Amino acid sequence: MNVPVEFPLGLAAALFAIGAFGVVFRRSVIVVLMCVELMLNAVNVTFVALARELGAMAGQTAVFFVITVAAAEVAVGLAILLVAFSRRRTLDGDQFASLRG
Amino acid sequence: MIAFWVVALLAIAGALVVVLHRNPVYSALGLVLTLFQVAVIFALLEAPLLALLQVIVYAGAIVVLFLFVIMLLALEPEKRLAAPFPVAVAGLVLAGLLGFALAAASTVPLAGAGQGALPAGFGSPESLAASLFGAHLLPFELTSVLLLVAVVGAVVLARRRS
Amino acid sequence: MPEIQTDLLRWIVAAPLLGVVLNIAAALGNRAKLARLVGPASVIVAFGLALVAVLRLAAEPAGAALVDDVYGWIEAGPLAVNLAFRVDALTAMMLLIITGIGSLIHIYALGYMDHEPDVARFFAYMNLFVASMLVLVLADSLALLFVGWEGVGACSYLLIGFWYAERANADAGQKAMIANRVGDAAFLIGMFILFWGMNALHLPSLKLSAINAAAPLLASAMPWLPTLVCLLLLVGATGKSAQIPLYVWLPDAMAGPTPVSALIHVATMVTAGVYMIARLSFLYAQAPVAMDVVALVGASTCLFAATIALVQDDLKKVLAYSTVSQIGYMVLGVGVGAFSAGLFHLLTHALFKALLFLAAGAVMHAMHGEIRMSKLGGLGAKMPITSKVFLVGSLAIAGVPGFSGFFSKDMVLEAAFAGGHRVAWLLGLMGAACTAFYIFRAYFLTFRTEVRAEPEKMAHLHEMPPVMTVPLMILALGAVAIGWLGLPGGFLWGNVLGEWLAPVLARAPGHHAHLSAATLLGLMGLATTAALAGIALAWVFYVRSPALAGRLAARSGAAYRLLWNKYWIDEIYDGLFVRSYAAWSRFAWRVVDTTIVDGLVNGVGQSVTLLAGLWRRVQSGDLQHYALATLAGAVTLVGGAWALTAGF
Amino acid sequence: MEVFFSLAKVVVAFVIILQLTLILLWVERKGSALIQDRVGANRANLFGGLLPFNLGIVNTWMADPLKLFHKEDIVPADADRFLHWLAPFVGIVPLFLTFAVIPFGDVLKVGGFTIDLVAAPIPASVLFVLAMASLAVYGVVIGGWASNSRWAFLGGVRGTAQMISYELALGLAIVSVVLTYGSLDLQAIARAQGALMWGVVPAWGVFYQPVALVLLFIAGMAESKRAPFDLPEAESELVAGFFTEYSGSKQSVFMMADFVEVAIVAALVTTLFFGGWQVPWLGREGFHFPGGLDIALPSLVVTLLQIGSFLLKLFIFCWVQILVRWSLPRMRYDHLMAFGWKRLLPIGLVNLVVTAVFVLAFEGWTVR
Repeated sequence: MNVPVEFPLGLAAALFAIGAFGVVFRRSVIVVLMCVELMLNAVNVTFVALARELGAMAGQTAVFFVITVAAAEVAVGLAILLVAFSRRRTLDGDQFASLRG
Repeated sequence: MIAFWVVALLAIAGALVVVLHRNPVYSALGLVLTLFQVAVIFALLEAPLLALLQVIVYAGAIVVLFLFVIMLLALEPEKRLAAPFPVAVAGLVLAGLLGFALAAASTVPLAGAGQGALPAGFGSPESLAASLFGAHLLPFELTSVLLLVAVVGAVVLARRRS
Repeated sequence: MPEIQTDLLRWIVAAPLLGVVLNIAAALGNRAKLARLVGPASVIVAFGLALVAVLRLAAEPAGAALVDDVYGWIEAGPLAVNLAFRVDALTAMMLLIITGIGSLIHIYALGYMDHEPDVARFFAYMNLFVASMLVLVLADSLALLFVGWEGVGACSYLLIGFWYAERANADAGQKAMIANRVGDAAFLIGMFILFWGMNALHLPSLKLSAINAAAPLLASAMPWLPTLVCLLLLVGATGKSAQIPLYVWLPDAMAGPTPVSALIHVATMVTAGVYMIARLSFLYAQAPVAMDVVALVGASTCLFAATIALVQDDLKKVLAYSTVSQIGYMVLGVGVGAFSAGLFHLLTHALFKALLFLAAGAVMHAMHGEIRMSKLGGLGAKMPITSKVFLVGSLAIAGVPGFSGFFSKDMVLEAAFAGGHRVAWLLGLMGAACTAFYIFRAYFLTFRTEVRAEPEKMAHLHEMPPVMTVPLMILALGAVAIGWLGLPGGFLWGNVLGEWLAPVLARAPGHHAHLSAATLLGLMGLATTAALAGIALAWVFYVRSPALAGRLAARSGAAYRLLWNKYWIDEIYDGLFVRSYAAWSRFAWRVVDTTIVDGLVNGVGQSVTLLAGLWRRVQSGDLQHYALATLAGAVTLVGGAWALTAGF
Repeated sequence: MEVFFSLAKVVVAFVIILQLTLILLWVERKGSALIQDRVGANRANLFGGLLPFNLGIVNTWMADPLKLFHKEDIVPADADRFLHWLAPFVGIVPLFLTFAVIPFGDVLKVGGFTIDLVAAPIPASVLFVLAMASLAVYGVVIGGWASNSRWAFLGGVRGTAQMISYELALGLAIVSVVLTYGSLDLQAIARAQGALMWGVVPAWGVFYQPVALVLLFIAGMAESKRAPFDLPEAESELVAGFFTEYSGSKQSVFMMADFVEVAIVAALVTTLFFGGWQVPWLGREGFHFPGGLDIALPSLVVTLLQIGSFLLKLFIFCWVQILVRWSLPRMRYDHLMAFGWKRLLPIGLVNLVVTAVFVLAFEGWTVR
């Protein structure tokens, strides 16, 4: 079975758009973080699809790096969330506007 | 093709659950669903190793971490789900435009695409390893440093201040 | 020329560097005992290694060299400099001087610094100095030589101001630093021009051997270049080697501990200029004008400093000006093309002047810092060894036949005469007479004549411990014997040192004139007469009828004041450079900095504040707003890219 | 035909695991009784009491499952009904899937077909095992959270942290073996162990990686959440931990998952360290004893011997785990975490580095 490259790319576009919308739409910071993961995965799908299309392993290697970096990002991000929650007792993004100019 | 459509629709359904469900636990489970479908797509696209890695790291570690934090903080379903209405609408419009633009861009023909049969062993552990430890050795090593920094940073942040 | 690869040379430098590390550790841990062990030991080890290297070199045919290529150091465009060491005949001589005399002085310092609490810091500086000096002489490229050159300068600064709690000492250190900066700037510019010239000949190298080999080519391609470079390097040399016009720092440098003066400001560092000129002898040989300037500078410094030394009261000052004067002889020697004669004087001077300084240090140590000759006198009875070795040193520097100074000074003067530099020769001869006078004046006033010091000081007076006297005696032996390495042409075994050095030095034009035996003997006789006359005069003035000196001083008031105040050179420099520089600085501060620069800076700051006040409203602090903005940017980019590729 | 063989293999694997689960349940009951000097299960004897001794196997084999599946399924009032229903199945499916990649024999040659005796012959099956092991957490997390009960919730949190922590040591132990045999394929690893060291001793992983064996065994037991690592379901503290609020068939699924995990650990130990289906000196055509004695055997016999060997080893290591469970007391939770992170993980890392150095420095150190 051979899926034409446009289909995974279209799926990636959809996932990316949903994730991007979620980042803007949701208040809860932890869900925003999940939406970022969605967007990263959309990018990964693009990488893998194009890697197959171009016959280049570099695309899959890039996905490897993205997965690794995402793990690091989530670890640090959730640690920050824990600290933030212990300060404000909430994860509502509106409550973290103390850098307002 | 049928498999792809099933998987793709499940993935989008999962993503929508992430974005729209009030309960963060369901959001996380929706994320797992999507990630799992992405793993299947990887497998369909000649990347079996990445599919397994995706399950191990994303489903097995990252989302579990999300769930763990949600449970640790005992987060309730949110009463105020969304951002203010104008922001939400603007986000919807812009995200829709972006999705459309990306999808449209993917129809632009690629230079050097579809050069016939893939090389033997494409996507196998050996080929990924050759790429990782060959051309991308430096990024690989830097990633390990990044992980170390992340571990130290997470520990420092999460540690109780005595 | 055969070059023998060896890993030995790097260890010669490494030994004192290791000493530095251990001494710093000792200083941090307050372990004086460790420092007193490591300080001298590391230099002695270096001496042993240097001896091995020199013996290996001696086993090779004449003109051979040991080479140690450590690693590639600088690569910039066409320039590639290796960190590489090289030992040939010239370097071998310097190596033995530095590590040999250095060892003796380090041992002596054990006794001299016995009450010093900060001895670890002292030995750290001293070892660092030895390491830098070794780099200077071992360097196989001008760039590396410059590293050593600056290293010894820095150590000199640190050691002059070793007792920095006293203002005068710190000032003396700064004076040395600044005077050297002037010379080093010229040195650097000279090096740059030299490299530019080498590169123009497609020989992009700063290797000393390459420069020497390319010297004739340079001279034929760009006749002005060797002269310019040599003059600039000469300015560098006058700074480091305390020649006119940059000599002013050296007398003040005696503020440091006496072993420092003996090691740095007599035996090794101040001869770096002479060494550098000899090292580049082939280049200098292509620049006759520069050579004449060198000779002139040497000869005039020689007499000029000697006259100042005539009337000084401070024993160490006398020796300091004497050093300036003696280095003048060396510079004169290399300036008239008799490179080996200049180097020979460098060698003998290192021994006898180190001896004199250390003996003076012993006096100073015994008299609790008293060094004014008007407060000394008659110490010979209480300090017999010190007195005797000082006498040996005095005879050597005065040029009494049989002692080392006689042979080397005579060789320089003879070369000046033979080369046709009659004026320089005359200046040197007069300097020799003055030398004999002031050194014996110092000897008589310190060790003979009646006691002028306070009785309680005399009561505690005693001879120095063996740790100080033994090095003195070894140096005294050397001060006598070393001269016999360079006997005038054909006599007994002849000029051994000259033959040893000959393959690595240029034969300057004009040095070929052969003097007849009669002329030689006549010149020797003249020099000897001048020396003996000086000694006799000193004896008359200060031993037989002491009142005579005072009367003469009173009678020739103006001349005496001129000499006593060292020709007011310090004051002239102060007015000419320091004050005008201060005035310019004040202008730069008040006008340029406060008004213009500060105004600009503050203006920038204020305008940024103003703009930021407007822009800060954009920063809502709300995550969603930022995300929205990012999203809008992404849409613009992707949409734009798609539109472009789709061809709208 | 291919499809038929694949289905047959899946059925074989599934039957093995299901039957093993039930047998293990009985073995545990009787075994614990032996250890505690009791009689143990003694009702509903086979053949109606005709045998002189009472094995009591019927009630664990048939009566118990039947009873459990007919019990009322109670869902707490405030529970999340959907997730409460989902949790047991999310918990057990990955475990069943794991068994699909465990090889239970070499190749069977039947009428011109060559059948690889592993239910799902995928490359990188080692990673598949790790992936499934990491998915097994979800049953615990969801079950603990969906019940909306303090006990279940605490059990869920404990279980999550414990499983994530010990997964690292598990992975490191497995990776060491992977390095040793140079393959990510369990079947290839099992085949490699058929070689002989010095022509006599089978090249089993236990001889190359004794440290990894200990690590894997301990970490595997911790993954299966059984004593001494049964903190998530510690009866004396948390009632029944994450499945406190479960009853009837759903609870039986959780219990079954427990035994499947025991079987998986035993299967991994067998495959990675004890030659898997290998019978010493048995090749595809028969025995080749070191002395030079050869006995030719048909492929079917060889395969049966291999499957028998696999089952025997599997059973032995299950039994060892049951012994451990009933012998050791429960650990304290902070000790558990410290043990995982500060002992097993560093040991695993050192073992991995040493292995890597060996592999690099002594080529041909292992039989490949």
